[in-house]
Amino acid sequence: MDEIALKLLPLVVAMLLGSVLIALVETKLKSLFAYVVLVIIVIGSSVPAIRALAGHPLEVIIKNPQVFGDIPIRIDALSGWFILIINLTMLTGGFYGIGYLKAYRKENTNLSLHWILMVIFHLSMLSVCVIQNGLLFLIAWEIMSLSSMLLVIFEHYKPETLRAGLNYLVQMHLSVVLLTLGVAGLYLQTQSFDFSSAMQLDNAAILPLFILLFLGFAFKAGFMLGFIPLHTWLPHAHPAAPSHVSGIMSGVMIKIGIFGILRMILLFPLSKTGYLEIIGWIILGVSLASGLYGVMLAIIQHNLKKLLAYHSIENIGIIGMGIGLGCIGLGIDNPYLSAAGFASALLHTLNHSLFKSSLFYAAGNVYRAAHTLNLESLGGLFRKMPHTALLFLLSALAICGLPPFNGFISEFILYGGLYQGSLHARPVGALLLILTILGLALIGGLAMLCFTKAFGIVFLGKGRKPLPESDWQEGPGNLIPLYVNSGLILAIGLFPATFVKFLSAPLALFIPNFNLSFFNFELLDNLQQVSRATVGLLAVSLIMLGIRYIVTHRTVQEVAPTWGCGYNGGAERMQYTATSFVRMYRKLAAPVLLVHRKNVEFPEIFPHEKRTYETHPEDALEANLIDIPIDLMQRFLSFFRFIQNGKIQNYLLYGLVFLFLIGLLSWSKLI
Amino acid sequence: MKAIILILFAISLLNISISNRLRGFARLLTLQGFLLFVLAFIQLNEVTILNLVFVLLETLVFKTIVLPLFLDYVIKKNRITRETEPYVPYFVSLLIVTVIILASFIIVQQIEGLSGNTLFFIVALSTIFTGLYIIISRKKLITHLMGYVVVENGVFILSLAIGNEMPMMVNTGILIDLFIGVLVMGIFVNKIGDVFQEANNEYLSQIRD
Amino acid sequence: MHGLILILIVSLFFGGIVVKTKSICAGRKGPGIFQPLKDIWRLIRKGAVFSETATILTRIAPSIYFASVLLAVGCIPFGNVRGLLSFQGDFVFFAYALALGKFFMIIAALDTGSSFEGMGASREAHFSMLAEPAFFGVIGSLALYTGRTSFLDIFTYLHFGNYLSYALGSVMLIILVILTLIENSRMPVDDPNTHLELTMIHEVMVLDYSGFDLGLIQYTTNLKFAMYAALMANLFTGTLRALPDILIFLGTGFLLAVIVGGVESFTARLRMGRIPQFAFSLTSYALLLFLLVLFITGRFS
Amino acid sequence: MVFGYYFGLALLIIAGLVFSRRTQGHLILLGLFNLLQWSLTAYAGLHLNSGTGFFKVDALAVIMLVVLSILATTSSYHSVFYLQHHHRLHSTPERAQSLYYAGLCLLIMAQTGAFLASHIAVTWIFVEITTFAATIMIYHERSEESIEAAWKYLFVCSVALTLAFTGILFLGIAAEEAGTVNLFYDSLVTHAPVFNAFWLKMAFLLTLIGYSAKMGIFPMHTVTIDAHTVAPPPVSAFISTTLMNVGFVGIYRMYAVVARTSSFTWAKHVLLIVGMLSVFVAVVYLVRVRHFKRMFAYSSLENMGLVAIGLGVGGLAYYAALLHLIFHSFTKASMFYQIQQVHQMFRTYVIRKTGGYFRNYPAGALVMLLCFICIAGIPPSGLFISEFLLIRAMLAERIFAILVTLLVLLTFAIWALGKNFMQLIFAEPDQPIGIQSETLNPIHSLSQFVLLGLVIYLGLNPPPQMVTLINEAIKIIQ
Repeated sequence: MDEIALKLLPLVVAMLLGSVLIALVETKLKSLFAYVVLVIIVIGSSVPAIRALAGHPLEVIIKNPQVFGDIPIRIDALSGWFILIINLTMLTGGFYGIGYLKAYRKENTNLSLHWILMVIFHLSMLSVCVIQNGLLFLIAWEIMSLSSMLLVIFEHYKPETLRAGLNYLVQMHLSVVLLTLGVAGLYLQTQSFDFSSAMQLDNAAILPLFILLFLGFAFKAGFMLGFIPLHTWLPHAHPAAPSHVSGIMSGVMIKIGIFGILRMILLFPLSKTGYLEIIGWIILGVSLASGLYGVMLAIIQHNLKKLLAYHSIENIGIIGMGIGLGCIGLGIDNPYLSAAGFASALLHTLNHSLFKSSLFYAAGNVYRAAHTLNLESLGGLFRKMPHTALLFLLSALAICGLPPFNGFISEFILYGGLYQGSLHARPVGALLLILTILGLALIGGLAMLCFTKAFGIVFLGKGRKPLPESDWQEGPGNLIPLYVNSGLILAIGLFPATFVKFLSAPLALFIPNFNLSFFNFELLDNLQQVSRATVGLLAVSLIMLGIRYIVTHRTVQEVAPTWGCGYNGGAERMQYTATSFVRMYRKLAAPVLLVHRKNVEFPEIFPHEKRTYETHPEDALEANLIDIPIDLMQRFLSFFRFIQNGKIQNYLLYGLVFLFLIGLLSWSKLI
Repeated sequence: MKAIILILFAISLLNISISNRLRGFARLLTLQGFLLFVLAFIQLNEVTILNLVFVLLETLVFKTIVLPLFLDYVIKKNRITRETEPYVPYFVSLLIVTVIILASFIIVQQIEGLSGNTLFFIVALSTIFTGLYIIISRKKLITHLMGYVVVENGVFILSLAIGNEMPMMVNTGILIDLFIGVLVMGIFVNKIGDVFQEANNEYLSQIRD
Repeated sequence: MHGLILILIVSLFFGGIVVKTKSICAGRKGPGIFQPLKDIWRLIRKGAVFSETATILTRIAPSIYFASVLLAVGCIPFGNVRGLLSFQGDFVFFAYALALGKFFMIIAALDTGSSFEGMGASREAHFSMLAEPAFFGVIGSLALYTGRTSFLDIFTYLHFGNYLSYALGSVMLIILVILTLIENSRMPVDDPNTHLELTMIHEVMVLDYSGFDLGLIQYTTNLKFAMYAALMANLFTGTLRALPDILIFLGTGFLLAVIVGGVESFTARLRMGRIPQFAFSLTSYALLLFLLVLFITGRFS
Repeated sequence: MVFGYYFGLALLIIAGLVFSRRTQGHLILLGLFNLLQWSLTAYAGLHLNSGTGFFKVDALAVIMLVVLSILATTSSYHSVFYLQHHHRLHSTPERAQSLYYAGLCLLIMAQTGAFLASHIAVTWIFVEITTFAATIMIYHERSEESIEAAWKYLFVCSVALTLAFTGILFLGIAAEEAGTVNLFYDSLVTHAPVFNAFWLKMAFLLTLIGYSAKMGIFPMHTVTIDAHTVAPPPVSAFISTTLMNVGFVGIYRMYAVVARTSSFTWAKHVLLIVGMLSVFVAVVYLVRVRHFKRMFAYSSLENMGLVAIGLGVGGLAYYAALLHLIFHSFTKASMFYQIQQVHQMFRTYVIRKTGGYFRNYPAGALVMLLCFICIAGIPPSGLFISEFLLIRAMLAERIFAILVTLLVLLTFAIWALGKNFMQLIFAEPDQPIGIQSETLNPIHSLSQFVLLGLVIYLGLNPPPQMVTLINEAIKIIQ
């Protein structure tokens, strides 16, 4: 056990002790103390991660002969990158959590459980990135899902939160089942739990195991694989969770699914099987579908957090496209393509965790101020919380991939890769790639529609319903995480080359003979130009604002009611609402979407009560691919209700019937 | 000689299936107990005093004298009405018992390599299955108890068929267990009798899902 | 650098020519070519009235809109001289910069809280979303044809191949013209001089603007027109030297203005329900173009 | 002769318990009995594979004895609290308390006898005694329901055991044809290949059906579920764990006899069918159960189904089955001990009427949460390790169809368990809670923390002795 391991062990033990102490600290200091524990974990884990990214990975073997065999702890560049993302989001999430949970000061036990789970959740995510022993990986994976489920049901007195938590638990269990099958199959082939043993897998076994593990990880990532809806837990779990938890979960826990897929692509000798290119195409197609599906459903949602949750599916689609492109590049061994693909995937994981978590924190502020997230009853919040509004706008721009921000950079690299691919691929490949480009552009457009609606309806215009009196104020507690994230978003947007340089180490893992100079020449120089463009955009707009100020500050500026064609009754109810804003889209996308409309018509000529019109967006895939099979199974199970009906005669009859049945079966040689 | 007794035993089975009065049922049980005694007496060739006393005690005393008295006591104490109230009409249960006897006959024929006493097996198997059938098809609690005794008689015949191999001590240990079972059940029927006026099965199915 | 100056010049007189052609078609003399420019100059010096519900966003949106279009213009090369910004994949930056401008205009429209502007914003968002993939399709087919992925390289290598590239160029021209009409919401998509707020798209979004901001927005629309004209011109300049390039640039700008004016005079506005099909048909044209290119480059063996 | 002393002393203590009236007397005798039990286990542990007359100590017996002793001490510990609490509410007569304690000790003694027996009929006798002992304790609350449950349990178990006895007789017939005389397990195992296949199959089938009433798997599982519902929590903790182990040992030893013969694959298929049917029936009722103890009973049925599947699959699955049995005993026992405190708080076992347990009694809620994690086989718990080994064995045996249906059924089970546990721990109760949580001092939950800690610790890195013991026990079959 070399000295690094000695250093690791006390860290883990100290953290577990720390988390126990949280329960004892009295309420006011509890959140702060827990945050200090989190910070210590962040520091402790970032050091090896940065050293791994800088090029020398860490490997520790722990012996446990009976159950696990030897447990390798490896921190290589890929896990280093993901550890940094986790730590960053945990820092901002934890800080925001302190502010957010002030309102729950009176529920002491609930708070201490919450913060202990937060520490366990953080530790389990780090261990998932680090552990390379199959069985222990499964245990860490499940602890992660379990602790996140318990974090989600923080407001457990609401029945729908419990239902969402339970739905989430079962879906995560399915993910573990798939992973268990994969690991068990792996063990059968190679007699050892060590992931790196997957190298000697023989050809026949690679594909089924890869598919099993891929499905398991895709569950957590929230892919929508055509007829296998793995994403349905996202839109239920996120609205139910408190904002800082949903921020952390969608910011980083989904990425652990992506990490799993990347780790598998790294470990499984797919190139040996020759299927790598086809797998790449499948992943690309699937991610495009889930990207489109995610954003198409996000647009028609009424609940702000549900909208953001569906949007996470879209961004996972974009990351998936990067991975798919990378695999295709590896398949036809075109280094530029694979570098572009994996670089865009890795960078987009960082970008998404930045802007998605700040969007959720902003949604948390909205919830604190308006006690509701229903878009139909929000509006005009800009006055009440200008900082949050502007930072929400900044993240919304970033998520749509618009230039001066980080979303644009990863999509730019992806576009570069897709175009490069279409140049060299076979005709059919070129056609498919162009279709992906068109899809990606359409996703960009749809994202813009979705976020103009979200930002415009929530923050601008007049309030659609009177705001409940709430003593919540915009303070440093709930703004600093947003500012930190926005600062990073802008920094990556303006100076992409410095950040993409970090990616060279993880990329070297993926691309076999990866020469750094090629990477610098092709990708980094181009990004230098891009940074000149984005900086130019920012400079020009600032100059224009300066000119505008010089020209207009002397002229008279008056304020008057909005132009209403002469109608000057209150405009609150005349404003465009969220549903009306996307009505044209809903008509266009009607076949894909499932929207229930309740329409109360005027019963008689002179109507007494008012006419109401309600729409409830449903997830079409979830409705008929999950709900219908479940209640079919339910009905099938209820046929067998008669067994335990209390009569002694029947109880004895079952014994005889069983005897007779087995006699018949063995007589007819069936058994 | 053994064959005649076994045939008599089979006839008593048929009568049990159509006995509509509890008293008739109890008297048939006594007959079965007596037949068992004669059968055991003939079957046991190595007659040691201990064995003889034990078998005598077990069949003659318990099955033919103590058990019927105990059953009458329970019937009188709980004022159980005399009908055996089966779910299935008597005629049909008669058919079923005959089918059971035929079936066990066919099964025993199927198995080759039986050392001579095939009739023992036929009667034993049919007694066990008839006993189970009676339990399943009767509503009243007391008939369950009686059905259980019939099953026990079947087991006793089976153990006689191969009795001399089984060490006597183990064999008797088992039979004692069965008798204790019957006694405890009888006590329970009394307890149930006190709580539920009419001790049949409608009351006894509250615990269900 | 002089590509940028040329586009600015074209943008100055573009609005005037469109109004001129429309008035000539209607048999009127119509105002001078530089009349729109004078209006803009008047607006810039006037004071402004802002709606009470408007926030700071309404004030900064037009400037960012203008800045983004300016940056997009900077990307366009002039003949074989590189534009202000030229790098691999600069057309992605071009499209997304325009999208940034649009984003700000849409939320600025929603800011005033009036139902008309909401309607305009919603329509603007939908049509630009539907039209955007077309641009990428066109550029994709160009890139496939020339094997390069930046504006400058595409346009310079466009005409190396055989004469077919000019046929290709003309098909692309038609798509780009329709794209211009949709992006700037001219006649087939929206009637600029209608007075009924319910039918407007672009004009209703700027209903509550006045003074400097309104002037800036109007100038930016002209600038966008000039930008698309420059893009079309690049299709044909190929490897010619500087002087004919300038002529071609100014010529295409003039020609585009005449076409826009003509279309506005002779066609009626499409029904609101048919516009999405019209916008999305562009994307299918682009796909068709791509297949054509695949066929031309003989990759379809 | 050690066993003779044990049984003699045990019977003496039981007699003392029946006749003594004072509660201190009961406590002393109970303590004495536990001491006796632990000393026997220690003796058995040290003298592996020794034994005279009808009793022999082998690896399987030692494992089961250790589990039995641990749960005996915890059960008697909780029975004392239960009787005090019950006495305060219903002022149960002295006689009922002494009968309860006597029944408990009789049950423990009978189970020890069943584990150690080396003759097939001796096992049967002790199992019959366990039925009587269990019936006494089920009948403890003297309510209408307890009479019904006790009667049913007694009657159906007796009929089932009679079927088991006919199985033994068939085995006797088979032995007689093959010429051997005695029915000791060792001689049976050596002579089994010679037996007539039909009698052997019939014997195995009847023993399986007979002991299924005890082990709580498919054909005769119905009465054990009613028994759990009515019996006092410490007793149902005992019935649903160690009594099921007794049933398992009965079937396991018979399975060992069949293992060496040609009809072994037939027996494996029968066990697979029984296992799958039990899991299916368990899920049918888990999805719609309303009462906590019934839910625990059905979850026992499901876990015993998994054990039966483990036996049916073979190879690595034997190890998984035994591991599953041990961990299930500890988890299920701690669940029943904790439900005793839930009953003290909510006065009911109906799931819908409970809720807000976390807010009012965090220690208990934490135990319940750990119980849910362990019983559902969610990774940190040992049950996940055994299920993982089972999945690995099924993959090795290429039984994919059964594996997929099993996983689907287990997912439904987890959904149902999750729903009910979440209702208890987190949901809002619709009627105000009975007593304040002060009277529920966390000391009562201490035993559950120990048991659950054991399950998790033994799962992750089991001590070498335990692993060798289990492998020894498996050698009986291989």
